[in-house]
Formats: sequence, C-alpha cells, structure tokens
Amino acid sequence: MTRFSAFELFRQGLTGQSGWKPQWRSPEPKAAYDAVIVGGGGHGLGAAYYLASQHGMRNIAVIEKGWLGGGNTGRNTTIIRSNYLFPESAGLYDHSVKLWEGLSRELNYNVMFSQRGVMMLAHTVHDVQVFQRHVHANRAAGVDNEWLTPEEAKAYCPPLNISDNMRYPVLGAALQRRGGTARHDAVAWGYARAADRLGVDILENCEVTGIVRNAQGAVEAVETTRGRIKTPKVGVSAAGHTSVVLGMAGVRLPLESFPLQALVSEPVKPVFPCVVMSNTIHAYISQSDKGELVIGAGTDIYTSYTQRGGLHISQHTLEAICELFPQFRRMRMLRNWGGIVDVTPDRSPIVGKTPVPGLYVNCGWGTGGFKATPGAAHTLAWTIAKDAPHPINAPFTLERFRDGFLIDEAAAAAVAH
Amino acid sequence: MSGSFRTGIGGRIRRERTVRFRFDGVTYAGVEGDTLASALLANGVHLMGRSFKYHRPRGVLGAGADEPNALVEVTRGAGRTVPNVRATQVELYEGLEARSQNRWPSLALDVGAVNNLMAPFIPAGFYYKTFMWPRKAWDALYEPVIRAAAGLGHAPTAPDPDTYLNRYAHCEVLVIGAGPAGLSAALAASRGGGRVMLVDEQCEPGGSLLAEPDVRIDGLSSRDWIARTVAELQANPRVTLLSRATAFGYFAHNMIAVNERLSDHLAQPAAGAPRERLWQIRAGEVVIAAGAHERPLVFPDNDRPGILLAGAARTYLNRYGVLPGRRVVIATGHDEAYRTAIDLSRAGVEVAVIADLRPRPTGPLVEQARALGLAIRTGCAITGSRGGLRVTHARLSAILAAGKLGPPDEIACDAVLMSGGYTPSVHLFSQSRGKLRWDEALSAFLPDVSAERERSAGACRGIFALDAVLADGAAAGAAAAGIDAPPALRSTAVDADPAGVMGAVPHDRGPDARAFVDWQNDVTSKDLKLAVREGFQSVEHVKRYTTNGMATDQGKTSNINALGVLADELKRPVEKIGLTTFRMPYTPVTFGVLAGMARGDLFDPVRTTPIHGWAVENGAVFEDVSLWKRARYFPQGAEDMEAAVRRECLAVRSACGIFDASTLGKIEVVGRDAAEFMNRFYINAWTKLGVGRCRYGVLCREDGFVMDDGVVGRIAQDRFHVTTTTGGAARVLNMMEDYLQTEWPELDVWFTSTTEEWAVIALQGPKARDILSGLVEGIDLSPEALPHMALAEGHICGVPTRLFRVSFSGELGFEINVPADQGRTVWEAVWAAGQPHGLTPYGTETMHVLRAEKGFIIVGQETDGTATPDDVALSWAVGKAKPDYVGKRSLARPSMSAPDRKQLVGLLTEVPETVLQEGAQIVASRGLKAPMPVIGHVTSSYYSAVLGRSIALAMVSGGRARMGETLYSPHGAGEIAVKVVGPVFHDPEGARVNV
Amino acid sequence: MLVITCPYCGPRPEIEFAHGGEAHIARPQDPSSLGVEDWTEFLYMRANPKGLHAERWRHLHGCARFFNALRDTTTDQFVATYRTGEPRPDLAAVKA
Amino acid sequence: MSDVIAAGRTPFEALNGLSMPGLSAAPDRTRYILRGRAGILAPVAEVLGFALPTDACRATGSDQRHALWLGPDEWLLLSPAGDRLDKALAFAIGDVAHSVVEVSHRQVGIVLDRPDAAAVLSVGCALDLDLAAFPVGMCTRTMFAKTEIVLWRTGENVFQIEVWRSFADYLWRYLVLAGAEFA
Repeated sequence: MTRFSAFELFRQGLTGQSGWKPQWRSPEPKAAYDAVIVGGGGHGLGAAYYLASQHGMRNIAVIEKGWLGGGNTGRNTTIIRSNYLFPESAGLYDHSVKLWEGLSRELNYNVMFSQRGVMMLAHTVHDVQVFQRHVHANRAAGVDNEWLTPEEAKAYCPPLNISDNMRYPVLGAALQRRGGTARHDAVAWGYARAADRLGVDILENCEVTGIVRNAQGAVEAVETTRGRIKTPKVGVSAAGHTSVVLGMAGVRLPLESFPLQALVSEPVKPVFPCVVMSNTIHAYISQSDKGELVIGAGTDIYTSYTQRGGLHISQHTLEAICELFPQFRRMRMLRNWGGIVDVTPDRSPIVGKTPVPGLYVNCGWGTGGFKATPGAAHTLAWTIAKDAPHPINAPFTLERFRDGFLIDEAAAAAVAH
Repeated sequence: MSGSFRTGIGGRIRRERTVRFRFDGVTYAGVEGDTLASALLANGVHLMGRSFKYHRPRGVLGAGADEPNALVEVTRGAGRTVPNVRATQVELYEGLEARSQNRWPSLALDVGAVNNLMAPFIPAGFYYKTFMWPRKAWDALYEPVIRAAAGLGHAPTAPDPDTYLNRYAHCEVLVIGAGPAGLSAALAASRGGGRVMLVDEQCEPGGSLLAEPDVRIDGLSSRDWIARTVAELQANPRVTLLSRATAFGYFAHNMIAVNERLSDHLAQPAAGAPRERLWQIRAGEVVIAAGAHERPLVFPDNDRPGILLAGAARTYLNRYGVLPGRRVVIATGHDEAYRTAIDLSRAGVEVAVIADLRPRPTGPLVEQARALGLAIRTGCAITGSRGGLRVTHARLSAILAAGKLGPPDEIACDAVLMSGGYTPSVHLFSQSRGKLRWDEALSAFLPDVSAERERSAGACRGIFALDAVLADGAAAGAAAAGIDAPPALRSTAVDADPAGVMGAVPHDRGPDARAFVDWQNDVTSKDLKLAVREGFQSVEHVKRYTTNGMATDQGKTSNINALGVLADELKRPVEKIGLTTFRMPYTPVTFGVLAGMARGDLFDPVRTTPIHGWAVENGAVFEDVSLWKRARYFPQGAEDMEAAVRRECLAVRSACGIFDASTLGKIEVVGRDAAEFMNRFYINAWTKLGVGRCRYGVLCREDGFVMDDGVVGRIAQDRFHVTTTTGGAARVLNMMEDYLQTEWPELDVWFTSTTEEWAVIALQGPKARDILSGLVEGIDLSPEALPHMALAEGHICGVPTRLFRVSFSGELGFEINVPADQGRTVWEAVWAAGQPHGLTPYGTETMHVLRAEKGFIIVGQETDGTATPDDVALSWAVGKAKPDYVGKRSLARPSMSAPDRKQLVGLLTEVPETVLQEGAQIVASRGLKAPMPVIGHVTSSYYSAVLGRSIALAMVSGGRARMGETLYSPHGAGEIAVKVVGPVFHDPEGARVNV
Repeated sequence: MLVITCPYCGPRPEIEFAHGGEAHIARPQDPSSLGVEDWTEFLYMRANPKGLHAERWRHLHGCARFFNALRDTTTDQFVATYRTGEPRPDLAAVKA
Repeated sequence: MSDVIAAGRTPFEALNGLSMPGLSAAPDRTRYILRGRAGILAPVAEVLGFALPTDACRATGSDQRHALWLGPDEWLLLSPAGDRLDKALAFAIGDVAHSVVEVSHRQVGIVLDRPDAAAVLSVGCALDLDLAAFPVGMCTRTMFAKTEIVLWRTGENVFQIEVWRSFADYLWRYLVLAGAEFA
C-alpha cells in the first residue's frame, strides 16, 4: 500500500495521479473470523484497527450495512472536546483527545484535527456556577479548561455579540483550548485504510440480520445479507441502530433513538476562529476548512429512524445563532441533514460487555459520539480482546443503571431557582 | 443604449427604462427586467467569477437557480451584504452594487490562479494525503493557508438591520412552480373551489414559457396565455399566487416551506420594509411542477467564459433580448440546442456550426435548422476549447466508427453553447421521501412511488412536449382537487426528442486534460475516476471524496453527468449506483428568515412579576431565571453586588427585608383524593398535615434523585397549595399529570397552575410581625394562632390573602399571597408600613446567602440530578411509614445508601475572609497533582455578614462522617484548607424562627 | 412539523404536543416488592423499534390529555392514536 | 410591564404606544378553571344557566357568562368582573368529585377584531383558522409563537385570546410588530 505524503502526491502528479490503489479492499466475507465488528463508522472501524494494531487480532471483519461512515460519523458537526463534568467522562473523552492529537500520523491519513478551541457560553448565573464547577473539576482531572470574561470571550471569538441588550447576555465562557474539530469522513476512511493494511476485512453493503448463540448462550455467529459468519466475539457500534442489533441477541437496552439535525451555510472566507457552544439557547457553531459555517441543531422530541427532523428545530437553532452573531443573519443555509442519535437515561454512553458472552457494545453516545471516536474504539478493542473492562470504560457499563451509579452529565446542568 | 449585445426587439424587458449598476466598481447600464447576469452579458461581459479550488476564470453557465459560476456579493452597505448570490437570479435595480468573489487582486488577474498550475499535484482529496508533518504545522501553517484559499464571498461584517416574517398557511392544493404545467395545474385545481396556493421562484409566472415568445397556446401568444391564466387565478379569492417564492423544503405530513423574497429586487425598499417571509404551508395535496435543469457537456476545457448552456443562451435571447456572442458554436447531444441555433441565427448571430454527438439526429427541429442552412456536423464531439478570459475557439473531432476520434479542427467563435439534455428536477419529490426510478431512454431519474399526498407534473417527471405538459398539469391539478380534468389545450410548439447524453464526451487530449463536471467545486471527470481508483465505489463516498455536487448549486448541473462518468468507470448500470440524497434546501435560505421574528425582546418571552415595575423604579439589578426576570439585588448609590448583599442580609437579620417571591411555581391540588395523591407523589407524609398547616415537600424522580422542593400548605381537607421552584414549575405539573392520567386515573384529584394567580411578597426578619400587624384583617398573627409553618386566609389592605408563616431565611417570616392584580398595591402598602422598622428590599442573591447560612439547599445548586434526599440531609422529610412514593423503590438500591456517597456538609475556611469559589473541588490532602482523587465540590459559597466570615456548602464523599476534618480545595496554584462542619451556620437551634 | 391526531381534539400541529416515550409500561402496583432486575426493566429498558412503535403523547398545549399512538419510526407516519387505557389496536383492525 | 397591563387591565396601548387597529384588551373578567367527573354537568348547568360544552373545543354561554371546553373534564368559565361563581358551584355540585380554582388574575384577555384577523394570527399560530376548520364558537388551547394561549373565535373576524399575564407583553408585541405588514 502506497504511503501518503506530499512527495507521493508530487510523484503521482507527474503521471496524472494514475498510480493510486484502493484505500481498502472489497473482499468477500470469510466463513469465520476471530471477531466481527458490526457498524462501519468511525467507532467500529477504529475498534477493528485497534484490535489489529494493539491486540494482534488480524483475522477480523467490520460489517457495514451501507457505506463506511454513512451514519453519524458523516452526519455530525465534528466538535471535539473533553471538558466534561464527571471524572469518569473527562477520563474517557480526554483519552480520546490525546489519541486525536496523534491520529493523522498514526493512520497516515490527515483527519485534519484542528485544535481551534471550544468555548461554552454562560448566559445565566446558574450557567456560571455550572461551568465554573466544570473548570475546577477539569483542572483537578488534568483536563484543560479555563474561565473567560465576556470581553475575553469576544477577544477569542470576535464575531460574538456580548452586548447586554441581548435576551440572554453572555456572562462568561469556559474555554478548552485543546478542543476543536476534525474532518469526519477522513476518520472513517483513515481507520478503514489502516485496518485494511493490517489485514482486517471491511465488508460494505453487508447487513447483520441475526446473532446466533450457542447452547451456553454465547455468541457463535452472525447472520448477514452476505451469509453466515462464524465468530466467537461480536462488537456492536451501530449508533442509532444498536437497539435493533442487540435485540437480535435478546438484549434490551436503555436506549431511545432520536433525529438530530445539523446544517451548514454557504462557504465564506475565514470569519469564525473557534468552536462556540451555547447549551442554554441551543447554538453550536464552527467554520469548516471549506468555509462553511457548521451548525448543530437539537433533537426532535420523538424517536425516529428517518434521518429527518422538523424545520422548527433548525429554526430554533438559527434564532440563537442570529442572536449571538447578528451579522450572520444574512448568511444562507446551504444544506441541512439528520442523523439518528441513541440516547441513554443519563446521557452517558454504554461501552463494554453485555449479558451475552462474546457480545460487546459501544452505544448511547447521544449527540456526542464523534469526539469520542478514538477513545471509545480504543477501549472497546481492549474489552473485546481481553473480555474485560478497560479502566477507562469500566464506569460506563450497562449495569450502572441497575445499580444506580449514573454518570448524569445532563442533570448536572439542571435548572435552578 | 444598454450594451452592444442587446437585440433591437423582443424579450420581456423594458428597453426604454435604463437601469445603472456597478460590478467590480465599473458602472454599466442595463434595462428594467434584466437580471445582473443578462445585463452584464448585454455589455459583453461573460467573466463573472472564479472557481472554488483552482480559481479558474468563469463566465455565466446558466440562467437560473442552477448557476454554479456567476456568484457575486451584492451589497447595500455593511449590514446588508450577501455573498454567493447567483447573478442569474439578481433582479437589476437602479444603483445595484455587486462584486466578484474569490479573487485577488482582481477578477481578471487573480493570484489564486496559481492553484491552477498546481492542478496535477492537488487532485481530489489531496489534503487527506499530506500536511501531516510536523503536527503543529497543521494548526499553524497548512490549515490557515487552506482556509484562506477556500470560501467564496465574505460574510457580512455588521448586524443585519432588516426584518423577516413568518406565516403559517393551509390549503387543499399547493402547486409548486408556475411554468406551463404549474399554471395549468393551479387553474384546474382552482375550479374545485378549495383553497389553492401557487408558488413560483421567479419574479413573474410563466417558467419556461417566458423564453418561448413564439409559441401559441389555445390560440393565444404564450405571453397572453400566461396573462389570461394568471388573471383568472388572481380573480379567485380562494387562490393565493406567490412570486419570488421558492419552495425549498418538503417536510413530513405535507408541510412545505417556502421562502418569499419581498424587497431585495427594489432599488429603494421602504424604511422598515420586511426583507423576506417564511411560509410554512400545510397542504392537503401537493402538485410539484418544478421543471428540469439542462445538462452541460463534459469535455476538456469546458469551463471557459463564453461557454454556456444552450437553453440558457436562448433564455437570454428570448427573455432578456441579449446575444451570448456574435459567432457561436453549438455543441449538443440533444434536440433542444437546435431551437437555440435557430432563434440565434434569426436574431442575426452567426452559428458557425452545430456539433451533434449523435450519429444521425432527426426530427422537425433538426430539419428546420437544415432548412435555414445551418452547418450541422453529426457524430461530432467537442474535445476542447481555447481562449483566455473568453473562449476563442472550439475544438471539434469526428467520432469514428471504432469509437476513435478523427483529426481535430478548431472553429473560431466567441461563445460555445452546449446541451446534453434535460434533468428533471426531482429535488422536492425526493425530499418528500418518494422513490425514484431510472429511465434509461431519458437517462434521468423520475418520480415513481409517492410517500406523501403528492404528484409531479410536467418536465419534473420527464414530460417535455408542451401539449403533453399542459395536459399533465391540468390532470394533476384536477386530480389533486378531486374533480375531472378540463379539456386539453393545444399549442403550436414543435416537439423535441427528449433523449439526451450524459457522462463525459470522448476525447483524445491525454491524461492532463480537464473536463469539468462540477464547475464550482472544480471537480473533473479525472477526479471522479481517481476516487473510483482509490476504492470509493459508493456514490456518497465519491461525492464526499471529490466534493462533487456539494457546492452552493448542490449538483443541479453536475449530479447526472457524474453518475454517467461513474457508470462508465465502474462498469455498472446507473440505477445500480444510485443517487446521493437530495437535502433541504432546494436553494440556499437566509438564516434570518428562518429565525424570523425571534430576536431581541421577542427571542424568548420576558416574564415579569406584578412587582417588577417597583423593582425597576427602585434600581434593582435583574437576573434571568428560566424566562423570568428576577431582582438579584438593590444597590444603593455606588454599591457593588457584594456591598449591597451584605447590607441586605444584615437588614433581614436585624430588622426586616421584603422580597418578591412571585415567580415560585404554584399548583392548586384539589379533590377528595388530594392527600392520597400527595402521599404517592411526594416523599413526605401528608395525611396528618392539618388544615391551616404547611410542610416542606420534597419530590424525587422515579430513579430516586431529588427533582424539586417547595412548601405545601393545606387550605382545606381536599385542597393543597403546592409551591415549586421557579424553574421547576412546569416540570412538576407535567409529572403530576403524567402519574395521575396514566398511573392513577382512579384518583379524584385535579391540578391547576396558580403561579400567576398570586403575587407573593416575602416578609422576613424580626420586625415582620410588627410591620404586618396593622395591615391584616381577620388574621391573628400571634405565635400561638399562627406559628411557624402555619397559614391563614383573610385580608390584607382589604385584599384577600393566603398568608403563609414560612421562612427561607431562618428569621420570623411571612409569605403574603395576594391576587396578582393587587400585588404591587399591597407591596407598596407593606413597604410604607415597613419604613419605620427599617424594611429593606432584597433580591435573589441575598435570599441565597440567608438560606445558606441556615443550610437550606437549592435544588439545582446543592443537587445536580445525582443526589438523593439523604445525600442532602433531607431523610427527615421521608414519610417512613408510607408503602410507596415516587422514587422509594430506587432509593432501596444498595448504592443509594453507600457510605462513600457525596453528602451535604458545611465548610469553613481557615482564613475567615477567604471565600471559596463555587464549583471548587475538594481533596483530602495537600500538594496533589492532576489527575487527583476528588472527594467533593463546593455547591454554595458566600461571605456571611451576620457571621463576619465566609461560609460554604459542599457535597463531600462520606461527608457526615468527616465532621471536624480538615480538607483542601485546589484554587489556582495552591489549595485552601477548609474545616468540615454541619451545614447550619446560623441559629442552629432555630430559635429565631419560632418567635 | 408532524400533524398528530389527538383522540379528543383531532389533527393538530406537533408543536402543541409533548412526547412521552414508550407506551403501555404500567408502574408496578407495589414497586418495593420488585426485584432489582424487574425494577431496572421498568425504570430504564425501552423498546426502540425500527418500524411500528407504541408511544405516549400528551396534547400539552391543547386538551392536555395523555394518549397513545402507533407510529412507524421509519416513516414518521401515524397508523393510529387512541386514548390512555385503551388497548393497543391490532393492526388488522386498524388497516380495515 | 405585565403588571401595568394587568392592574385594572390598563389598555395594552400602554406598551410604549405599541398598538394595532382591532387589537384591544378584553374587559375585566372573573375566571375559574372547573374540573370534575361527569356528574357535575347538570348542577353546573343550573348555576350557569346553560349547559357546559361537551363537544371538544367548543364554547357555550349566555351574553354574560361563557364556558370554554379546554379538555374532556376541564372548562374555563368566564364571567363579568365580580360575578363570583365558586361558592354557588361548590354548593350545587355537592358530593360529585370536582375542582374549582379561580384564575381571574392568572391570565388576561385580548381581543383581535378586524377583517383580516385570521391572517394576522397566522403569523404565529400554526392552526388552520379558515372558517370551515375553525368556526365561530370554537375555542382551544394552542401555541402562538412561543407562548401558550386560549384562542376563541367569537365572530367571523373576531378572536378572543386568553394568555397568562406574564406572557401578555410578548404576545402583544409580537402581534403588533408582525401585524405591521397588514397595515
């Protein structure tokens, strides 16, 4: 496989770029693998890559019902940060950020991780209390996060409106400088190419239709639209479709899948230097390398697999964007799309073993899965290889709901008096 | 005189009305009825833009919404600049100011064009393969350079002063598109008597007919037929006809979103005139008559200025009276281009040659062209062009039998007009989730199975012959209205063979030749082949890897040609490759019109209490709590918040304070099962609560975590006055209804929100009774008659009141509930009566300090959704004897009583003046480095004026077992030592409240 | 914005409604007698089907009643809405 | 400003002179929310002098008093200021399970009376206000932009709107600003 480099691009340039080979093979499924990953998004391909690169499991396959990265990997707003409140979360997401920092070179694929900084705006006294708690908690956990005054926030993001005639004036912001964005498709393709290079079979247009269990109840094989595949270990990273897949093995999950919309503006010259999030008025915005303003909207109120939401959801977000950045009011929405996000009761993911021996799951990321791609994949691979929790994903078990050890990042931002 | 390329007659323009405008600083003259593009063409200007990646000089390609090249910035000043506008859709007005984009220093001489020379080395997706070393260089060097080169126009720099409107509409039949199909559909549907809406993107109805002056329909000229049809529609009160209104989104359950542009076309919009309006239309039936887009030909150097679509050229001629050039080459694989050739030669343009890819084109149009003596080369491919900022030559080669090409020759020309055929616009149909089918003969995807109550008509479903289009529209409109179709109309139109070509034109130009598929994003057939070579087989992958179809035209001209190239490369039939998803919006939509009226005051409702006006007049500083404005503190003179709060706190402790508690949620729980419901719902026991008594209630979620709290008063055996937190009011009421309606419907109890029925005046402090005594009637305020946690109904200042003796401050306290209308009157009366006693108004900040001094929690501050009643020292409130209440079962889980749970404690800093930061973390020892084991966090922290020192509440692991321990809180560099104490700092025995 | 047919008020715009999650999950009569697995099932485990889904809605900004609906989560088309307490309609009947 | 509006129901024109033809404050009213089991229908009819509406989203009344169906067991009773009904209702209804709660001050009334009233409301109300779909006599809770209202059509071009007092400013401003286009 040809290494990617500026030199190679130049060399190929002399021959009309005609020498490039497929970035990954399109093999026929084998009869059996040592492990099968269900879901060809960043999480699943990453898990396969780490199984092969860290745990020496080369006889494995990733099965994807559509095209690689066609799920939430290719449908999100690519925000990456680790300034979560609870140490369990900060641990998992920061593990991810550290992997992001070396990912382009590790995969020899430029995923364009851009540490432009993620700024979370506080609009109420309660926001200030919550975000300052975040700052303190992150510092103690070794995660960078700092408090900015409104003036400092504007200095960091000049387009920001900090006038106090806003309905909800900006009272300050929490800034994580190591946060930023990455090129979502490249993450899936980069992991696919690197995993393929290590011998992993990537099977596109291959939908899992059943999970076969032996007399002891352990995983024995998966039925797919391309035939039965024997395997003792199945890792599921199917995002919004996880409930359906695990249902095939009789596993019920505390998950609901909601439509999540995002949109981009027409491309313009650089105008927005960082990522800005406002949980209070629901605005999430950055600018892509291409020049588009990338904006995250909220979820619809009902569960759905249509990958389509209501216009009023996008309107709600653009109201907020236009208040925070009134000069963008004349910008134009170019493209709007929907994903399917699987949400748990405590808004934290489930990563690890299931009640079924040999069946592992990585789900429940809600709206935050992209940023965790390398970390979740890396620790899931460990769990699959060793059939044991990784210290970092150990708190994110399914059992936490039974035992009441919730990691409730959402409730932590509960509304006060 | 308005440009040398203007014809003497014809078109729908008003030649006599000259309109002056500026493009890149040069003043030009156009005429009324022009678009920016037609006016520039009339002045011989084809060069209108630069491409996204290679910065190649580009001329206008089309004449409408599909334009990928001619994107400009139109400005009316800093706050009124719009980037990336299609010159083909900008209606000319006097003084219009437009700038070209993505070039420096000028459109003609653009340094960025160096990328063009780099082209061989920066193919599709090149950035994935490089810029990886050294790591820092990506953020510091590569990315900034890439970003600066990318992007098209500039974002506006000042706030947009214009207003945007919203309108919900409903109709029985919505027709989208006012071309021949849409007009016929609307006319037919209107006869059904129902409400009909007809929306059209252009400035006047007519669609493709606007470029067909010579066709006669039903015995009338096309112009007269349009006029007659529109007149009948406008005369019908049940019909709404919208122009400049683009249906951009098709949503579930037949909701169509339409963007109506109201003032952009005006030279001088009236002051305050709204700019755009969003229509959200719920239609019983939808007729899509969206027409079709012409396909360019994919041949080497097909992107030079002066190379445009043949149909577009015909539109410029027939609608705008503009000639695309003096000597043109027509390159086509489709009959329609012959119409252009015929009309142009009649207009005096020299048609050098018609190069037709098809071996033996036939049909009336071809014959007409022959009859006119136009040179036609059949089986002839266009394989290149020459020229700098304008095409000068077309390169033609005969296609030999073996698929080989004959020797090329170059034809001098100043314009090349091309056509590969027409692609039905199935955007909205696909958005509606309808299923498409591939039609090999038309090489087009056509609507097949509908998902909504919708039907397509005319060109957007592959019907092109005018008579058939008119009939199809009428049939669709009638069917949508549930009536019989009217008799078909006849026209004089000459029909074209609808079949065309797709994909790349064969050429002999070698590997470096670039044949553009997506003009704006500079995607060539080579790029598509590279993507396939690199293993990207899914059409979605190819799109994302090459960015084909992702530009601001969303692939209107490029998608089908790209499919053609892919099909050849993958050796797979098109229908097996499939199409990328059509996404909302059809054309870009202004953020502002989607945000609509929701700005400033109207962004969210501003909720204020009946006493708000008094607080404003008395200098209160406010804070936002959910939708409410609450007085935070009342500074005097130059006081800052800290000083004001210390003064307010001392006033309450020493004399009396008055506080507006009206925002607290209130719910009247009424019915003979009221107590039973309260028992099942709240953790407390209610049966024994006597009438006239109050109790502090705590509510858990079913998972056992504290959700809300508040004082509950029993007004009668069957009536409770429940209070909630300000932010929790709606949540609690919803949860009550949920349990009652779906779990306990047998209970005779009802809930009514009374939050806004009552104004609530909190009077707190040792002097409270003295102040009140002169004001109340029929209420005995004595401690015996009205002890702490009792309530009485009577009158105050002649107004009926529910008087609660409760205290959130630890002082003697009353909460005076009066009907909201009288809230301010009573407040002012109490205020006056309090003057001799040093009554002081205070806000939420002081309220927080006072309750913290007493160790009272605030839900959402001490609790964060993971705290049980016991965690926050409220287990005393639990009705232990009750068999069940919401959350009880969850609280029985072992983890809920684990000794290491975070528990509410008080913290005292070693240095009394040191005030901990709220949210600060708690650790067990000094000198820890991150990541450090954290055992708790500070939830509330203030300076207590009455205690003369700082106090803090915290949630600390196993906190109650740590009384007296010294712990540490990392602050900045070092840490602050704190002593763990009980959460009640002031008057622990509660003497002051029982007086 | 969906159109939802309230069993009391008829077809209404989605913005008047609140979604209530999976339908037909009755709160146990005596929760304290439930084993931890059963309680966890009641508390957290939810059907999340791709296809027909029985779910609760509340006409919050209308008649304020809770009711149930059968909706296809792959198309968002409603098959039926019915009042709280009524059994889940069997599809054959609905189609008829 | 809501207090200005509500105290004695000062006309809305007090809102920075924001006004619109046909938009006015409703006269002062006494309001109750009546809930209860079916058995209350007869006794309540006795007190009101007319039957409670049992058809969804319909209002009944005399020229003085009106009952608006808000839900299958929920009615909004409107009567002139001072026309207190609670004791009479309680006495008449007796043992039948019910709830009467006064909400006179919780909300305020707005009247929109102009030929294009339905169109004006359509700037913020997603309901179909065509006479066929929303006839005279229909009433319902619904949303107007971001506030809940009770919308009651009392004439072909006359709508009565009941809104919680602290949302009244918002509703009024929105109507006046959005209504400007109708002039």
